[in-house]
Amino acid sequence: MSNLTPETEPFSQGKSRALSKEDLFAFAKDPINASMSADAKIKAFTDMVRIRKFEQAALQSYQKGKMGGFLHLYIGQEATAVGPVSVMNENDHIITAYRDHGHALAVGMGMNECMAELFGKFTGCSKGKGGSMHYFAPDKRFWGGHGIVAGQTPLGLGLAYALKYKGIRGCAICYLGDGAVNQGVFHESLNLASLWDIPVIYVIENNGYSMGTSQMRSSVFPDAGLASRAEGYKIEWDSIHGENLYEVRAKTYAAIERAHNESRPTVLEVFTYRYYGHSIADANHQRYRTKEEIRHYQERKDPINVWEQILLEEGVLTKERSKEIETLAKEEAREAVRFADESPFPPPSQLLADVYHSVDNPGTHTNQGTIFFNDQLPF
Amino acid sequence: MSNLTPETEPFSQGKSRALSKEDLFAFAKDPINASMSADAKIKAFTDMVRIRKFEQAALQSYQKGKMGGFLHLYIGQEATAVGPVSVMNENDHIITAYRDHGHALAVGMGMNECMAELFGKFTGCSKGKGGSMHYFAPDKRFWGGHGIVAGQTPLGLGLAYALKYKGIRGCAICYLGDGAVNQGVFHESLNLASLWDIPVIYVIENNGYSMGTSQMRSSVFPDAGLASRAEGYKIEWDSIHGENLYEVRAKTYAAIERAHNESRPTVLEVFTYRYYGHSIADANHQRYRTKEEIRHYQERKDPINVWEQILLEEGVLTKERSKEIETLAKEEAREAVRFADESPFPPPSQLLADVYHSVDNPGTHTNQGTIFFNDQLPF
Amino acid sequence: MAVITYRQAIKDALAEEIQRDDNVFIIGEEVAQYNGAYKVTEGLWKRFGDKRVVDAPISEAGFIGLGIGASFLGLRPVIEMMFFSFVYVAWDQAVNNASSMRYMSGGLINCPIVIRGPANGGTNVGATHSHTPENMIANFPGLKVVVPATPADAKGLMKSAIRDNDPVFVMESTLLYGNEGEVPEDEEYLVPIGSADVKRQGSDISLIAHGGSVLVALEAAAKLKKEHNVDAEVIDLRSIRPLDKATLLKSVKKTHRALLIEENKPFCGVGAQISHIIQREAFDYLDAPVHRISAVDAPAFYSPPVEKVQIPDSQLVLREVRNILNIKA
Amino acid sequence: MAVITYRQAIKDALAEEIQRDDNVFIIGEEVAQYNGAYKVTEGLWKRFGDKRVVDAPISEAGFIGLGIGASFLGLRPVIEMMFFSFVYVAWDQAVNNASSMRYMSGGLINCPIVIRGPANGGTNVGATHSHTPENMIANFPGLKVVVPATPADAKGLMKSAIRDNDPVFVMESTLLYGNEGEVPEDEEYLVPIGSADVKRQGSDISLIAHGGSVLVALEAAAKLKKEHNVDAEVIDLRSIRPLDKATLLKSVKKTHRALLIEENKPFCGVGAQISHIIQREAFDYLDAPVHRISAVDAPAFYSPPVEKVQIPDSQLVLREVRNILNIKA
Ligand SMILES: Cc1ncc(C[n+]2csc(CCOP(=O)(O)OP(=O)(O)O)c2C)c(N)n1
Ligand SMILES: Cc1ncc(C[n+]2csc(CCOP(=O)(O)OP(=O)(O)O)c2C)c(N)n1
Ligand SMILES: [Mg+2]
Ligand SMILES: [Mg+2]
Repeated sequence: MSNLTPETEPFSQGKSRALSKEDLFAFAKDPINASMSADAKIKAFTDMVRIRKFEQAALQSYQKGKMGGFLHLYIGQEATAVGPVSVMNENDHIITAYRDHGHALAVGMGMNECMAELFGKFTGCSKGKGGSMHYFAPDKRFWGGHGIVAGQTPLGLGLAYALKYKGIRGCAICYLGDGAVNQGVFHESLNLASLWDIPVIYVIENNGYSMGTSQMRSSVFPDAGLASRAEGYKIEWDSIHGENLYEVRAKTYAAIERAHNESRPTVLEVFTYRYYGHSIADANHQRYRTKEEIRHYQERKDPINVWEQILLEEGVLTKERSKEIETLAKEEAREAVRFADESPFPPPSQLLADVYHSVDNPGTHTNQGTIFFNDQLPF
Repeated sequence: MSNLTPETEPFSQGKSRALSKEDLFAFAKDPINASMSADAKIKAFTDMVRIRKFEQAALQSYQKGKMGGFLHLYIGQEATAVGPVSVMNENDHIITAYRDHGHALAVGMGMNECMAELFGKFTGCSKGKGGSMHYFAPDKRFWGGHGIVAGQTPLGLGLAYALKYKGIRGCAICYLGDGAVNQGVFHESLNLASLWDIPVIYVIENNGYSMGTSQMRSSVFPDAGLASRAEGYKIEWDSIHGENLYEVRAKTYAAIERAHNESRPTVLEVFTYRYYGHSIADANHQRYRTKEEIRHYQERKDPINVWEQILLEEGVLTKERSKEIETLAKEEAREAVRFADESPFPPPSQLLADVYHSVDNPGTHTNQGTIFFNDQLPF
Repeated sequence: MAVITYRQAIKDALAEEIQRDDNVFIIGEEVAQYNGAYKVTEGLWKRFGDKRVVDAPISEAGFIGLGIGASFLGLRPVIEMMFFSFVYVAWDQAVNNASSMRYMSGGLINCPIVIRGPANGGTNVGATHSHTPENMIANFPGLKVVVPATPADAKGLMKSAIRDNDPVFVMESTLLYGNEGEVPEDEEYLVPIGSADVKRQGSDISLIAHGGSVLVALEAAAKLKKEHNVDAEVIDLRSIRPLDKATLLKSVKKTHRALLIEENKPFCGVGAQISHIIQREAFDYLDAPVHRISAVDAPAFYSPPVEKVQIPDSQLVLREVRNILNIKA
Repeated sequence: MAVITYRQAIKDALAEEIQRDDNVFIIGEEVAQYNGAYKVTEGLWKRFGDKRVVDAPISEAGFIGLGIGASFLGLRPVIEMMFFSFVYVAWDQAVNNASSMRYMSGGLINCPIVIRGPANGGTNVGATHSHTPENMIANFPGLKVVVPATPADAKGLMKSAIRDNDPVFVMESTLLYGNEGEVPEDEEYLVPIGSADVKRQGSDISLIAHGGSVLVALEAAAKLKKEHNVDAEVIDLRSIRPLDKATLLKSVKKTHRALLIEENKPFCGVGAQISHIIQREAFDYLDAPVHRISAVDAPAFYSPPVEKVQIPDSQLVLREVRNILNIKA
């Protein structure tokens, strides 16, 4: 099923050659891409640039001690979030793991609320309760942001299950990492998805590593890739060069149509790469991979550069416009940092809010009794 | 990899035709079978008969109210336990689920200790603490007897891991049901087994049902069978007609040799059938399957009849000898019931024994303090 | 009021709520075509069909997670655990995901699921199948736990649980399914979550229990009256979280003595928390320390006569009450 | 005695036991080539190689189960949970299989495994990552749970755990890894499992804690002395199961007052069990009810300043002690 040729061999992280011009435009004539307006192409470019600038600003702020916990950067993988979101319809939903900034901005969450969440501020998208790993925007059909590896995979199945149950023509796109395929619950989810014809699309973001463990050391790699395990469940699958937005869009859209028309699941494996460590805590990420490998991806397989190159070729984008977009994104990110900085922290009383719907909405239920059990509270 | 032809079609429970004489003897010339002595053949026959008689006696005793809890009968599947055990070497280990009477007797556990365990007697193999689902005989390299579906699959992996760790040329045969493949931990185990070259053999006993759910309703069935999911982990696999002891032995032995020589895992799927309900509690098992289907297996695919037929053909067995073996097995089972009946129940003080090694072996450790927390004891 | 079984009461609650709300559906192993391992859902598949009553493979983590995700979009899955012990293979989904989603999203997400099934020992199925995890589940802020002891409470609590907008664990007992009792037919009959019930009035000692232990307490109370003219008050917690502190403290302040009875294993069992609350908030009213009776602190024993000893019975309660009240046997 | 960190103390214990017993090996995520997410195993892979220090995929249920099965044949796996919260995806293996095997086999099987890793909040990683399940794990007869607070105890308890023939859960804290303290170099230095430690002598009140809360208690005790001339006795439980009842009861019988401090969520937390034991066995010695301080009863809050409030600190302890002793602030 996969069109991945030995030459492009994304299966061997770090050794794959850059895509040829033929490869890059191989999917340009695909209806979903042929019909893509210049504005839409610019927007996709802008979104990827905004994600990168947001995270670069977040990284700086982290280093200034503005936030706690983890910070997992998505830089290098931007097309994997922006591509699918750019072909989603109004009844399609999305859910991912803890490396969620890209997906959040792609669906339209604001830099301010996202940055404020990192800063643990009350103005954050989760009121400062979730942090970097736990962004949510149900109004944009974005369901997080999940910290437990593969914990989101049955949740994505459930979202799609609900759509089918309600007779809504839509699907759920559920992301997971190459390390997450080793959690059993993902396999349980695949079987259920196929057995019950659930319109869910699993996108394995194979960035070559789970923390310091190369993909080859964590999961047996079938010759056709991890996605090919889908055959054990009679699920359609495909593999994607993550640096080529056209390819990401075309193959994701094919899966969405399958979900909409046949209510069948799909497993997609996107070969991509993260430039930074697993998280900011992962300072020595050059111990388990070489500088050369990182540079290889940055120079020859960067999704933003590749897309810019394509749009320049097509005359849709100019160097000037590109610079301008970058400057604006930087501005927007700087502004978000200022907003986050100036926002207030949540009051301690927030500790007991949003635990129970029934506590937060007294009129709506018949619950009685004591539900919190501290002998005394510190605030 | 599978030699299963459309005609024998074990994939469609209940519609498969009886094996032809060619099929039956197809594996007779296989070295492991060609070298099988007449005594060994008779022993395999005797073991299968003993298992059946033991369980028939257990069923009667259950109906007389002699035991509590569950009783999962193995009747119809006997060759699946006896075949592999008959080709195991002295460093090969075995572990299974709760349908464990067949495996227990096959490895040489006595009918007395097994029957007494069902009766909850102190003379039982687990002192009456485990019951039907929890037989163990470490001295015979039999590690249970496990009630949580698929809970034994990583344990079997661990047994094999320990053998490899210690440099012992052996393997672990780990059984699971067709319903158990839907537990994620089995998939985690498959990946680990292949990734680390662990000499474990997973035997999926596909008897067509998990309780009242036909296999087709519980797990997506790849055209080549459930075992073919092993390909997603680059694990060798095969499928087996469970009524043909020669085939069970030959294919299991091939897997054992792979484990011994290459330290590689194998997944085997045995197509078999249980004549009784899931457990004795499953009284209406003719609601989810037809009398005809049950009769079909009893008449045309019974592993004991098929093996008897083969041995009669070969002149290794006579009708008289066969009858005699059956009579002796009946006798042995009746005696086991008597033994169980006359054995004492465990004293209540046994409640607090075998919980902790350190409690039961005071001299051997430095533990201090209180380890049991009842304010008062009923005995 | 009709006299029906605990099993029937739950079934009626499920049927009424499925009828009432299109978003309610049942999912679990053998719940549909097989009519349920313990026949709690008997007839519901026939009546409501594949969409509302769903047979699931043995993938508890998968279908509990599915239920949580589906609940984000407004569905109200009622997820059956054939045995509650099996929730352990899905523990992360059931307690971590279900309890954290609303909080981590700053209240943007709700998780209106029900996870129900039998959580009891005493049926000779061995250690791995006989867990009573209400204490552990109630440890998680974000979750609710109810444990009905009677048919009426089973129906009223199940209906409240299904209508609740938070995750509710309804812990039943295979040993209670066959018990009969009067149950209001009113389709709006709801037992509020978090309200305990004084199942027997008394002035001499408070027997506090939940689930099957409530019946043990009532049996003991009757014997106490008969044999020692002791009037025991029996409090059925009904709900573990939220907990009706007011009712149990009121009782203890009246009787000045409390004995907690549960099938939980003792260490950090529900009784430990109740004991702490009583001594903390009614210290000056206590004429004796709070006593507890729990299952004998060992894994569940298979052998029927021994497991019988392992689980609290009225004799043990009697013995302990005599002990508290210094009554010679 | 050398002054080393809590992290180094654990590492030394692991290295010494690997050296001492061929059956001991470490398995977990990133423990080998990456040197451990929290560097507890740093250098061990280089020193002992692939066989003794094993990097595992993200399959906790798989490799915990593997460890249990391997232990049947005499291996002594030391299984690292990168965060203890992740044991929830392997809960059935970790608590059900590990606790039941010896019992269900009538004593034929032993399960000498160690499951270790950090179990603490306070690091702003959110609700799903900040669990402290020592109360739940200790609920299972068949399991042992230790929670070292100092480098010396970390080393001595880890070595005892590895040599123990039962499953032992060693619950550490990322917030303690960097703390320094004197640790005996003796390779036979073992802290017996089940022995509490009086970390500070006092006569006015018993502060009972485990893990990181012990340091909070000591800090509070110093302030109490300074500000109110109150002599608090600080008991470090060190082991949750088995539990050193004798030592804590002795202390309470001396001070007549107890305050339990823990990072557990309150409902059925360890403090609930201790509170019950004290009021049950030292009732007549108590001049005041047993008080508890636990984490604020909500999922872990991300925002650093708020999570700081959520977890008990010495100020809160001070406030509560004043409250118990009726001291005006
Ligand atoms: C169940 C569980 N185990 C371990 C972890 C710790 N952990 C967080 S991310 C991660 C690596 C995941 O790698 P991958 O799935 O490839 O995603 P990526 O980080 O590459 O995006 C690990 C081990 C966790 N969060 N949950
Ligand atoms: C985790 C878990 N879920 C559910 C059960 C209840 N249960 C016991 S056996 C069984 C069916 C298993 O079927 P299969 O694996 O095909 O084995 P078979 O009974 O056919 O031998 C179920 C659902 C269980 N024991 N453990
Ligand atoms: Mg990855
Ligand atoms: Mg089966």
